[in-house]
Amino acid sequence: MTYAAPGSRAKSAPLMGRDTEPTLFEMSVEGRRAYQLRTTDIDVKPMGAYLPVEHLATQPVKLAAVSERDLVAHFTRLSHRQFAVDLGMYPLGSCTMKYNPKFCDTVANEPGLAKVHPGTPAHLTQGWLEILVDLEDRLCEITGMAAATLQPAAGAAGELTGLLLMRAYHEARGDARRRVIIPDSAHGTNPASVTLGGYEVTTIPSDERGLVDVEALKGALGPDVAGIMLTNPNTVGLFEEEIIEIAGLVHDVGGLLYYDGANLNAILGVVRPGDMGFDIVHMNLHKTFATPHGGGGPGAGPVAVAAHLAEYLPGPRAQRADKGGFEWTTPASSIGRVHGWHGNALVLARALAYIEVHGAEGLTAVAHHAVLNANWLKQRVAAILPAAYDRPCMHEAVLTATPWKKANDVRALDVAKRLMEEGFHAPTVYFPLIVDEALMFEPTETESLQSLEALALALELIHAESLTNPEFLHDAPRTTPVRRVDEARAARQLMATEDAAGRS
Amino acid sequence: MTYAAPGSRAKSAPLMGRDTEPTLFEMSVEGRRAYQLRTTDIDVKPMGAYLPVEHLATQPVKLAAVSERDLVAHFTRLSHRQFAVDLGMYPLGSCTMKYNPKFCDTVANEPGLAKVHPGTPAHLTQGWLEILVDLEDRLCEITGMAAATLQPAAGAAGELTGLLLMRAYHEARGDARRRVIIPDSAHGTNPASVTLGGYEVTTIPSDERGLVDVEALKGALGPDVAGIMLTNPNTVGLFEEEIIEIAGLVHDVGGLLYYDGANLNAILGVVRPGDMGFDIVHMNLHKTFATPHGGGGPGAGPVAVAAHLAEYLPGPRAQRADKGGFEWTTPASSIGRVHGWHGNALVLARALAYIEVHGAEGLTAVAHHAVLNANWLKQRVAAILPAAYDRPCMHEAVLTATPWKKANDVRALDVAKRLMEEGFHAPTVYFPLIVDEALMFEPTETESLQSLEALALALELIHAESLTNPEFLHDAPRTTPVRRVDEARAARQLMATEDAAGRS
Amino acid sequence: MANYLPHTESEVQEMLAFLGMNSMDDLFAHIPESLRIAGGLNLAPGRSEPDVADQIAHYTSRNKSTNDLVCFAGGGAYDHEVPSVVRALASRSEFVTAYTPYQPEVAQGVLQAIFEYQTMIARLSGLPIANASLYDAATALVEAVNMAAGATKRAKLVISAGVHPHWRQVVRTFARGTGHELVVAPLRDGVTDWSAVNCDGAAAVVASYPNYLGVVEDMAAARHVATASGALFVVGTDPVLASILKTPGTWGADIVVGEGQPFGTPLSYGGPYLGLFACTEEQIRRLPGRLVGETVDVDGRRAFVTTLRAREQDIRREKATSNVCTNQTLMAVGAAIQLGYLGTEGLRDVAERCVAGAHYAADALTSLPGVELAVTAPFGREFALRLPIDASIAIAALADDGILAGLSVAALAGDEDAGVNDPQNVLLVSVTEKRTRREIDAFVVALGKLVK
Amino acid sequence: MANYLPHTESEVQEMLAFLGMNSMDDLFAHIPESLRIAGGLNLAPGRSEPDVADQIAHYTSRNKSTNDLVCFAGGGAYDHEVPSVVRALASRSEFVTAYTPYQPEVAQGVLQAIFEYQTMIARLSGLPIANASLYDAATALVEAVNMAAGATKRAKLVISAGVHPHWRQVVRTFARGTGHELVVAPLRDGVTDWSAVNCDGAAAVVASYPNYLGVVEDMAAARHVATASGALFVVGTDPVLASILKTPGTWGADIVVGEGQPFGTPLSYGGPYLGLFACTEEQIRRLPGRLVGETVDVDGRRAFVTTLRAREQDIRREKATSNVCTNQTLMAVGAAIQLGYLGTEGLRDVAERCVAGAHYAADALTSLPGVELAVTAPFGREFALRLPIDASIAIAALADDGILAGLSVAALAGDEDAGVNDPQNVLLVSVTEKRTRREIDAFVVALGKLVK
Ligand SMILES: Cc1ncc(COP(=O)(O)O)c(C=O)c1O
Ligand SMILES: Cc1ncc(COP(=O)(O)O)c(C=O)c1O
Repeated sequence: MTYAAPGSRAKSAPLMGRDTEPTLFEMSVEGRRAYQLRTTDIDVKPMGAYLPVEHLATQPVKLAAVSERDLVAHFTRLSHRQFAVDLGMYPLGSCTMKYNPKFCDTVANEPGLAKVHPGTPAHLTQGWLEILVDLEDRLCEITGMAAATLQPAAGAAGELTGLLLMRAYHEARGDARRRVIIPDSAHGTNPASVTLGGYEVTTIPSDERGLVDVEALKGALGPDVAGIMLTNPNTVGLFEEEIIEIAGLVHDVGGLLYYDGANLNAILGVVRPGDMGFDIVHMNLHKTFATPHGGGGPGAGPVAVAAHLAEYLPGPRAQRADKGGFEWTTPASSIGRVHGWHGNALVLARALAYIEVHGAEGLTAVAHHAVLNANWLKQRVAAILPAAYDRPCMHEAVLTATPWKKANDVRALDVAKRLMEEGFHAPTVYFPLIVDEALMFEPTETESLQSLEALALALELIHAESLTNPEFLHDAPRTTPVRRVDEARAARQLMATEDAAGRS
Repeated sequence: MTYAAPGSRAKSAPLMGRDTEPTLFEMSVEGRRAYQLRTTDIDVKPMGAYLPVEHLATQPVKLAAVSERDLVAHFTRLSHRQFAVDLGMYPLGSCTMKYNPKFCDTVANEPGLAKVHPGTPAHLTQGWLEILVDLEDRLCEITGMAAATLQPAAGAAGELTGLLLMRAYHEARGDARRRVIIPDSAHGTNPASVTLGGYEVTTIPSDERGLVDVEALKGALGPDVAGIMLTNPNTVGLFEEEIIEIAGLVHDVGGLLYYDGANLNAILGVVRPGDMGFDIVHMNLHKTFATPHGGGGPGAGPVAVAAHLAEYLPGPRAQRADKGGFEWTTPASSIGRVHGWHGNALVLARALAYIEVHGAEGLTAVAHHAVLNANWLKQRVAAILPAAYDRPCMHEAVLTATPWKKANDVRALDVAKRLMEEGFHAPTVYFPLIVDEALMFEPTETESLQSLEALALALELIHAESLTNPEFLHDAPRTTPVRRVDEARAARQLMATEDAAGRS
Repeated sequence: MANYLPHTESEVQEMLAFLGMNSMDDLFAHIPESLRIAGGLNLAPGRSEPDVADQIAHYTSRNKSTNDLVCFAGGGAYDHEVPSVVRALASRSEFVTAYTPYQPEVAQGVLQAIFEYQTMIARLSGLPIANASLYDAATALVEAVNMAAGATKRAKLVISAGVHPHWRQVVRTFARGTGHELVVAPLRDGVTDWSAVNCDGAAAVVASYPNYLGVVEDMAAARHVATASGALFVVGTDPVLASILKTPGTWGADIVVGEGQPFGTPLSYGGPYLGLFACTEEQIRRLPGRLVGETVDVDGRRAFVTTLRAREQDIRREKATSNVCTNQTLMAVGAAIQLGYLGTEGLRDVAERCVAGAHYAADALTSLPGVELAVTAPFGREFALRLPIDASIAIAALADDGILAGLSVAALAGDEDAGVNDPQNVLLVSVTEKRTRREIDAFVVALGKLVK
Repeated sequence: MANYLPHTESEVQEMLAFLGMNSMDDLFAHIPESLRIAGGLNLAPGRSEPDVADQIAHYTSRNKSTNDLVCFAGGGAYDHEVPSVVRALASRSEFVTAYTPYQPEVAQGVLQAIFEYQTMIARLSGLPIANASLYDAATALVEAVNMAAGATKRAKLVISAGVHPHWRQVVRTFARGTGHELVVAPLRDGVTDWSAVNCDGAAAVVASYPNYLGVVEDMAAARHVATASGALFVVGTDPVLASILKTPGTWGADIVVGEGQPFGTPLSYGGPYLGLFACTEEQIRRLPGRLVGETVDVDGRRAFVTTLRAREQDIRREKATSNVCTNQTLMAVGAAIQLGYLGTEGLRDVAERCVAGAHYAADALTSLPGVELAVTAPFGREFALRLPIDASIAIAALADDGILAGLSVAALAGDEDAGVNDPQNVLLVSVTEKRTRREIDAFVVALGKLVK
């Protein structure tokens, strides 16, 4: 019998068992096929009739050969091996894993949006241009800025775009600047973007409150500082209360303020980056505006700017035309394109739908509830898991397992792994780097009080176990499809393809 | 804190754990809400303004009150607690659990089909009428009959419809008949339908070959016999080779032959009920034509008849109009409607799409492969699980665990339960009733050789276990969300609602 | 040709060889040669999915859907909102591609969803037991009268002419087998006149609440007739209005049936729909269809399972009270999701909007010359409108204005007693929560052009 | 207002009380008063989903989709078939609503799908390593040149004018930060003239195979230039044609980038798309984005995990070679599914139909008066057509006939070197496996009316 893994055995579906799911290649049998194509009535000659033979492959690239039935079984089982917001709480700090309304899926599936070629002329895509203009309007209002580009495909792309805007601004003034200041709590994309933006990173420490150390900032500032990148609330979930002073200090040396909008969910309708003094703001629509994360993307990272930076924005931009309707324009001193087409358009349409459903009050309620949930949880578990900083938090709470480590050698990772067995996705651990044994919980506004209480009870249970049976925690999880994996081996004996794994 | 089950705890998702999933009512919190409605600009006055107050409820009917997020989590987790064809092999005999092409889902979701009101006049629904006519044509060709009704919503509804056609036929001849003959292997719906059709059941035994005992049939026949109901292949998966003789015998006494089409998958393009001598045929579109079973429906059970029965068919029927186009007509002596509207229309559209994709050759290949798979499996495991009848089978194989029971007190049920742990849905057990310790495997044509081999290996493993450790089998399954359930208690202490369970 | 078959040619050969065969035909060698189709089926060759999609597009291009026509048609099939979230959940493939939950260990998903469905339908009915679904309302009514006949050992069915004509037709059809005798109680100005018929010896008295013309009838009178004659009281209900009206159980119904389509099922040209069925505890041994009950597994964990199976055809065979096997589970799961979405408050909100919209429309439409209510009794979400012209002509004409004006009562009733005079001029108009004031106003304008 | 928030008013009060607060505002009391928005945001009030659906319908009614126009536009975005099965699987909510697989114990689904994706992209590239996706082809090319610059410690990029103009524009934009110098090698009759530029000291030599005008260029020449100058050889590839052409790896590419949209992603008005990225083992420490590797868990069970994390920004911070974090995983999962569906044979079949269709179309279109190929070099699935009129005018005119005739090369190129003379008269026409002979013939007729 032809060797191949059985495509229809469901032992890897957690419903049934805990076996390994074969790869598509292991299930492959030469000659089997799933695909069907339209009848076109066009003759297909041997490729040599169209193309010089020296270009033609002598061997076909081997993919897999499975039946449609096995394809479905395979990916359905894989989906059962995957946690997701739709299954339960995902309190992954900094990621805003809130519920993603299904309505927005419907919007993204509209043929009148999803089946439009990006090169279709503007007069045939007025609906799309209006969507882009409407979203830009809303995002500017929410952030307190003057104009925005919707091209960046994710937060990091937005950061780099923002830094290039900063650079364009300074260069237009003949003002060559060298450095960008970043707090030590910053997300890794911030320093990486600074480098790619052609600047040097100057890291400043956070103070014992978890906030920007204003004195250190003053020390770092100088005429060669192009700007500062901040999140506010910052990555430890705290609001930078001295933001007005900070903005003043940076502006005084001619620098610009960049707002990393990853945490915008906390302040919707409450405060605006523009009002705080920021010049450039990126947003993670996949966080704040609930476009789903897709297992790691797609997202969208629009960048909004104050009026003095609008002329540098990437182009083309959809704009209202003087004669009515909408048109593409490119700003006078545009830095150029940052995306192959118009950005992650369907993600943008989802975000607009989300904003429209919520409206002004709804968005404010989002922030209120997100912050309420985080504070409630923080306080609820304070006795066992102290907050890294003893201040009111915003939409997320950074707790620390340092006492657990000291007492029983139980680490943040152990808590995270054990939580899965209790039916919760792990919080973010070991981020931000400045907090020892950090556990960063972001419940988001879509989790109920009952769920938060259940999480707290699970943490209390785990705490009790840490006292009596720390090994039980080191050993977790046991109920998941796989248990702790050998990460070192993955890196040492790299097998990033079926071929590398020796199964080609 | 308000008592309610936490909606976002995923411990019941088999991915995470094995807890019980709370009911929607347990998750309910008064005042919570998911629903949103369109703005209509119509004033809604207190209902007393429209309706006499004595009709108005004094208390609202209590449903549940959950957030959209919790609704999604609840039903997504429930879906993870459910086996399905899309997860793996479902060799449930008599049910034809083949792969259901996703393309047919797309068809059923077309707004031009799914969003049509059934009372829309014929001139505005010509597309729908043509679908019905086209499907009727195809089904008649496949079964070798003259005309068909598409109204019956499932196989059993088709049976009863067919019996009423039989009755109408005899009555039109002033020929009051009393009895309908059924083999002892028949599916339970057959005798139940006979009773509802106003006939008495005469059961005839199967012979030691598993086929109709022709002598017994002769003994049962008489002038008061309205007809006979047969499946062919029959419910033990064998072809009734004497069908021509049988048909002659029944017709000779003035009876009609009813074909239970549940097993039609085995003979597509190979033989036709009409050619065998059947007068009335129902089909289970949810079996043969792969419209999904939906956890127990919807199906569709069209009934095709020979020309002499066409005038009795239910109406209205979609027909080609003389003046072109399509129209509704009701046959002269119609028995009347058997469905509130036109039948399970979207199921019918799915089946038509399936037939069109396959075409003549494709449907024949379906039967070939289905029969090949069943025979291969039967032979492959013959050494451990003997076939109930030592003959070539058709699309399903009825095996018997009698030797296992005798040797080690391991029963068909134990095999079924243990198979789940090995990643396969159980076969049908204890059906048909005439086979002791029956295990009825219907692999269907969409399962691969590799999957069949894996099933065989699992059966060999279980057989080995039965010899050394029968308790292990009695104890199965252990890896599923729940284990064997107390069925007696369910019936004794009936709790068929949340209220009955005392949790209202 | 289709590509859903996995076997390669060489696998087929290998498998045949294992069976000692040479060709596929050998598999069928035991079938009499004379029966085997020689040239194959006379069907068109198979085509690829994209090709068939073109064929489907040909069909759909000649249907008018609610994307084309603003829908005021009802009559048991209503144009309610089906939110994205409900569609997404109900179409999860685990629900769609499962069989009847015979193996509870791996079917808790469907079982629990049905348990929740049963709970909600029982509550809306005001009765303690609801089954796991039947085909549709019409066939559910057949099961109901069969149950009543079984319970009373009687054969006479007294049915109000307010019961949907199609449901009556279906009861009539199946009565050919059971031998039940149908007596239709006529309507007077939209309300059943029970005194016009002899109910003695009835197995069932069947009323509709509201009736098919939208009228909210006096259920006390119907209950009284049933009690007086020793019949079971069967009520056909609109489950949406059940959230604002007194439940049929409150009115003393023994059996409640209804059409569950409004709960998450699209109009679907009439099917698959969802037959609702609820009854008292006394009738449980005669309950048709599947029933899910709660129990525990061997570890004491809560579990759900189909129960009281001994009622069903597979065990009871010719003595079963019903032959139903495959039912409409997926629609029931969808209904549970939709009702979970709406909740107590939402369902009532929907019902109230339907009623308010219907009255707004009735007021506006009857302001047109020659247009009046065909019956003056109080109505809920739909109403019978007498036009100065044939209702079918009005429907056809308004379709050109993008409006599906309603249903022709004459067409709906067919051979059944329509319950109104000159039914060909009566239009049955229904308003759901989706209909806006602008749409209704446009309807009035369009009809106005026609009747002027 | 939206209804995605669970808390009831009383729960909010209870939670505030637990925090010793009286109102939501107290939560924000530590934020300087002066910053807090007084009157709330100046946005419209929230509306229900059905209301917003109307707004969306307003937008979509003014877009022409492939439902309205038969699509001959390509240029990196192709109208391929996305079968129902691929859409159904890729839209499973476990894939859609997961985050980056940080916790492998409960993320094997996404991890394994990505592993399979990486395998397929590596094979199509002819290189051993492919990452887990980047934003799109243009930004993938930016990562590629950054990788080359890092590897060579050089700053000069030599890019063929055959590379898609948008990709070149994006490279140019990001070069503002990295300081890379761009040198564009011109085309002569559609083929890159590497000799026209000085490649000395180049970090990367970037070619496109085929190039943006559809031409299948000589990769040996490009590889030679790269080798001679010590640059890395970067190839932009059309992954569909990669199934019939020699892989870029065979031609000696060090880095391969491409647009993965043809693999299961709808046209989507340009995004989200899928940036393909593959490279040699030597470059692995500079690989941008995520990489999934195989390993085992503590029980020895096979498991997948993101690996070589030390390259990434969250660990390496300002020393990271790339800042990418969120990428396009869902599209990569969709591509794995689509490629699983097509398989070896299917992808080749698609590619061959594209090529055959393009040549059929080119032959037919050039039979029109004044219409000719703008370049004569051999092409694959698209071609540049010189018209006697402005291509934009032709596109606008043919849209009235239900045809999206292609892309205007002048519009596409913008400020970049278009690689052809008089680009405003050049139409870039693309043919996918979906295009039928009838559609192409209709295109010819429609264009014929215009140029005659
Ligand atoms: C604080 C912060 N900044 C920036 C980013 C980068 O955003 P993206 O992943 O969309 O590139 C993230 C995302 O994880 C973040 O949490
Ligand atoms: C042999 C046979 N007959 C009849 C039926 C009844 O069909 P349905 O379930 O569609 O009513 C079945 C279904 O299980 C069956 O297997």
